[in-house]
Amino acid sequence: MFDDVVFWALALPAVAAGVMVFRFDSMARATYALLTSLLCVGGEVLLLGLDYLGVVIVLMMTIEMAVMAVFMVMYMMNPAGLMPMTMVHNAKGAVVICAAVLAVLVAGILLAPWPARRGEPSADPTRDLGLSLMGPQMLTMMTLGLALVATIVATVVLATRRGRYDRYGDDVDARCADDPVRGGTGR
Amino acid sequence: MSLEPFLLLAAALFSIGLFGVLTQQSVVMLMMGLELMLGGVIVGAAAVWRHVAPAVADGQVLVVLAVTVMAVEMAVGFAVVTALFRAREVDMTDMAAELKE
Amino acid sequence: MDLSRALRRTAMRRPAVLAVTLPGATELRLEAEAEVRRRGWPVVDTPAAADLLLVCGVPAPGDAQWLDAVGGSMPEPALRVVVGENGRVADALDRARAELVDRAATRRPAAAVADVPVAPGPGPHEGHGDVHGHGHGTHHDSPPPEASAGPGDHTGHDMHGMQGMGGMHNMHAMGEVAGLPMAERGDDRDGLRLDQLHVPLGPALSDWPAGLILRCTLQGDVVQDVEVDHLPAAPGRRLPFWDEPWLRAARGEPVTGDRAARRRCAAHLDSVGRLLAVVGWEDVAARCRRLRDALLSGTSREVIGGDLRRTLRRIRRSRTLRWSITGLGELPAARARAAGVTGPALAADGDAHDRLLVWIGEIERGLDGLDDEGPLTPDDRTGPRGVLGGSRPPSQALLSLLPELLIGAEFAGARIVVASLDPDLEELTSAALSGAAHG
Amino acid sequence: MAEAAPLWATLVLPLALAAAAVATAGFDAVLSASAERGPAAGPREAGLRALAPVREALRLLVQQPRRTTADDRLLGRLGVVLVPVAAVLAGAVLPWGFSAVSDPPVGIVWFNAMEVLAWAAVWLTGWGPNSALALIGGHRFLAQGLAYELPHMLAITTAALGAGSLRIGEVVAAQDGLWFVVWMPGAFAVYLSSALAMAFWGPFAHPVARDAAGGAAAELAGVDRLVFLGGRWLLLVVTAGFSVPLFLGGGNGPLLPGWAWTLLKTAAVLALLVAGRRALPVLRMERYMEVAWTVLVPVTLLQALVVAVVVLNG
Repeated sequence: MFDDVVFWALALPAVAAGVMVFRFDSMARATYALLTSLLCVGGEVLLLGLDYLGVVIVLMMTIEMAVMAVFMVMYMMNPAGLMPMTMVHNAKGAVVICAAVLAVLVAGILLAPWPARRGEPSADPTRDLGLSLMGPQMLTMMTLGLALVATIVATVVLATRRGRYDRYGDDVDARCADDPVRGGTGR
Repeated sequence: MSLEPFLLLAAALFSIGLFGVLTQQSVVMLMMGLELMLGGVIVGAAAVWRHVAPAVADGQVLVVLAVTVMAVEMAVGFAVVTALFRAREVDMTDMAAELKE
Repeated sequence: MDLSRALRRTAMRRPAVLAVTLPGATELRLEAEAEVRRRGWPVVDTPAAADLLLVCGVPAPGDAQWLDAVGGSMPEPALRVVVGENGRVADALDRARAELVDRAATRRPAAAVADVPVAPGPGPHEGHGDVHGHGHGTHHDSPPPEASAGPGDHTGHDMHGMQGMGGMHNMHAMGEVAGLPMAERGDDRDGLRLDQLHVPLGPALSDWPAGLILRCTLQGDVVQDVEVDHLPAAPGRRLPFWDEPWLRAARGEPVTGDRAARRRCAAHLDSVGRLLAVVGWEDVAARCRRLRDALLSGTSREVIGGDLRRTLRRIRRSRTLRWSITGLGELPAARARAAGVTGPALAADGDAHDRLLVWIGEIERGLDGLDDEGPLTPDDRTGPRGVLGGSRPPSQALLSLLPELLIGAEFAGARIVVASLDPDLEELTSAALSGAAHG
Repeated sequence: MAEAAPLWATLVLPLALAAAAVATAGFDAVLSASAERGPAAGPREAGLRALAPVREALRLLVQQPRRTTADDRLLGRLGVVLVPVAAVLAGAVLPWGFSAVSDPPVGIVWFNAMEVLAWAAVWLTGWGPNSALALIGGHRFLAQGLAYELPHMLAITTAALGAGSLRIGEVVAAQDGLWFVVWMPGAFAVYLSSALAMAFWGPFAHPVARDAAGGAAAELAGVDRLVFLGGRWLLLVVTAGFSVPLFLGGGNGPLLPGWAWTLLKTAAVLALLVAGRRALPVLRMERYMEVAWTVLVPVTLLQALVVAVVVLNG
């Protein structure tokens, strides 16, 4: 009973906030609507007994959306939504496609013969996850790690305009970097 | 709690996200749609773990994967937008398509 | 009901003060700062937090607009007090507190009583219990956008802040929203074409040279362009406070050496305190101000020397402070000389921290001169900010350097650069006067 | 081992945190006043000075809130309220002695997640009023967050690593003999600095600094201002208090009961921070960022490595 209440109390805001993401004119509001939706997702994961993952989702999504809001405001037109405008293309077709997808998914969910549960969740699923990632799923973990490193390098290369030749001169031999804003370690 | 409500929630989030991905002109808004879709995937994976195979941690690993993909997608997305913005001052998918020409 | 009234009265016993100084009112500002500190009233840095707007100096007709804007962005119960004469600050504060306590207790809206020197503001239409609590909201819409930005409403509540970091793409129609212009875009430092925001800084900013207005073009918080402006000066009968001993001596009046030394130390302590307040070292900044007032009130060297030297040593030895402000506002001596700078900024031959060290050195040397009973020679014209009586006052040279030092700096850095030069706009107003004294 | 606290603790928690916040603010006010006006003449005057935060709160309650033109009221209010809410939610896993309001198996991650809500809160507060200086303050906090968060996470992970558990009760239990601060001094120092940064207070007050007329708080008046700045003190108390179970042995100590030790240690940490704040100017993120990423991150990584080796061999 209690679980039911919690489920619906999280599910309805999750969906409502998800819809509002594309209805708000203000980019800041859209971002924080998305955050609301994803925090509810984190809550649902907690409800499913995955303490660690639920809290990590809350943690990561908060940071991610807080940073995202900056980019939204920086690049988007009309960040505060003071000028009502639409920026969609092909909305009708998309509605049809999405409704179809939803219908197929719902039918599948309701009609599929879901297998019965095998085994019981252990007392500490977090421990299971850790042992799994450091054991049988080690390859996944390593791939993720490498992907994250690659992302860091790639995003910096993509986003910055200045390379080491700009910072340290043509021979890369300047003692101090020539940056528009001086850093804290005196390099 | 049974499995179906969680999966319905997942399907709903996925569809809303898909709508965003299909309609939004702005790269940034498009990424928000992707995030929502991944949010649906997370709920689905966690629910299936719980109700189908709680003894093995594979469902949890899928959630970890989805969360990481969200972070990576966001970071790469913003880097690309920054690069596009610098090159042509555009942040729209339609206009990015024109860049090919 | 009675309890709530009593609480309201108690709350307003110590109203929060936002002090605004008009050019030419340095002496008043010092008096007001000392008086507010003596009473232990909280001093705030934004109209939103203030109960009492204390205007030091006599406003010119042109000042009414921005003073109204500042007053209008204060929450109820808001009161404006104008102090135009020395020695009246305590009286004015007493009356202001009585009015505020009364107003808070009865929840009575402000009445437009013109009373000199205490003139309660901000206006009769400041409706109480109004959700908006923003009586002057209308003035944003009426004048053209340029004018409505007005000199000095530093909190910029009529600003385009929301479009500030983002905004309209060029191909979309430009327009106004809620009476505010949308931001336009321009190339920024990092090669991105982002929105520009025009923000006037000053003159109601705290720890800011009185009367200075910088019309900045910001992208994010990076200063892209800056135009130096200042409030019109009150007709200058008075000598600039910080330069007074030297100008008097130049006129041939008898001035003792210790008076000049005292004034120089106090001027530099004022500048140091301001710089430290901007850097965010409030404790030491407060100490500097207390010592400055003690110096000006004639405390002897024996009493003040130890404390002062300890404080200065602490500032000079702070490695964090050096790490924090070094490299900001680099001003090589050659460049300074070319611009006509003569004072500490020339001697420093470097960044904000070097200028701070020069100030500290001059204060320490000045301390030794506190016992000098001999007269100040008329030829000694080196005031705290440079040589007086030349073709243009020292602060004019500092102001002319501001644009090149500020462009490309981030907001926090820009404020530190301004504070580390600390031009005194009083010098501009009586430039003619000092020239006359010279001739 | 931690035991569950009775239900009334849930109600007492916010009040206790508020009381601690007022006491801390009072101590800070006494020190500030002595810098401003010289040492207090006697205990009576010192007491009056210590009451300044209470008086300030009362004053803000009497002041009317105000709005700015074209503001985003919803988000701005949300940000203001989120600050104390985040502080109290993070405080829920704070053990008093050996019992906390809640001691979930992932308490450390929970604390971290709640404290990160402050990122959203401060930015929203700065965004709300449609004012350039407030927005600058909000953005400053995000930059600050990016600088402090990574070393901070590594520091608290080190404590969890030492105990082999994410449950705070077990972290405390693991310090029965030796406090973690003894063999994790690097992590402890980094944690203290990030505790200040989280509460955007003291040397890390740049988001609400004076040079931007109060930064994110520039346009807040009346109750809004009270909730935001009061919430900041709550955050400071909670983040400083959390260093006790993580590094200072929690309620462990001779003679006195657990709760008394917690109280004493928390008070000591807060006193250290309040007094130590006076030695430093505000650190600007343009400078601190590089230090955080090139010095503090390697330091905490090394610290974690040392702890991991000790744990594996122990």
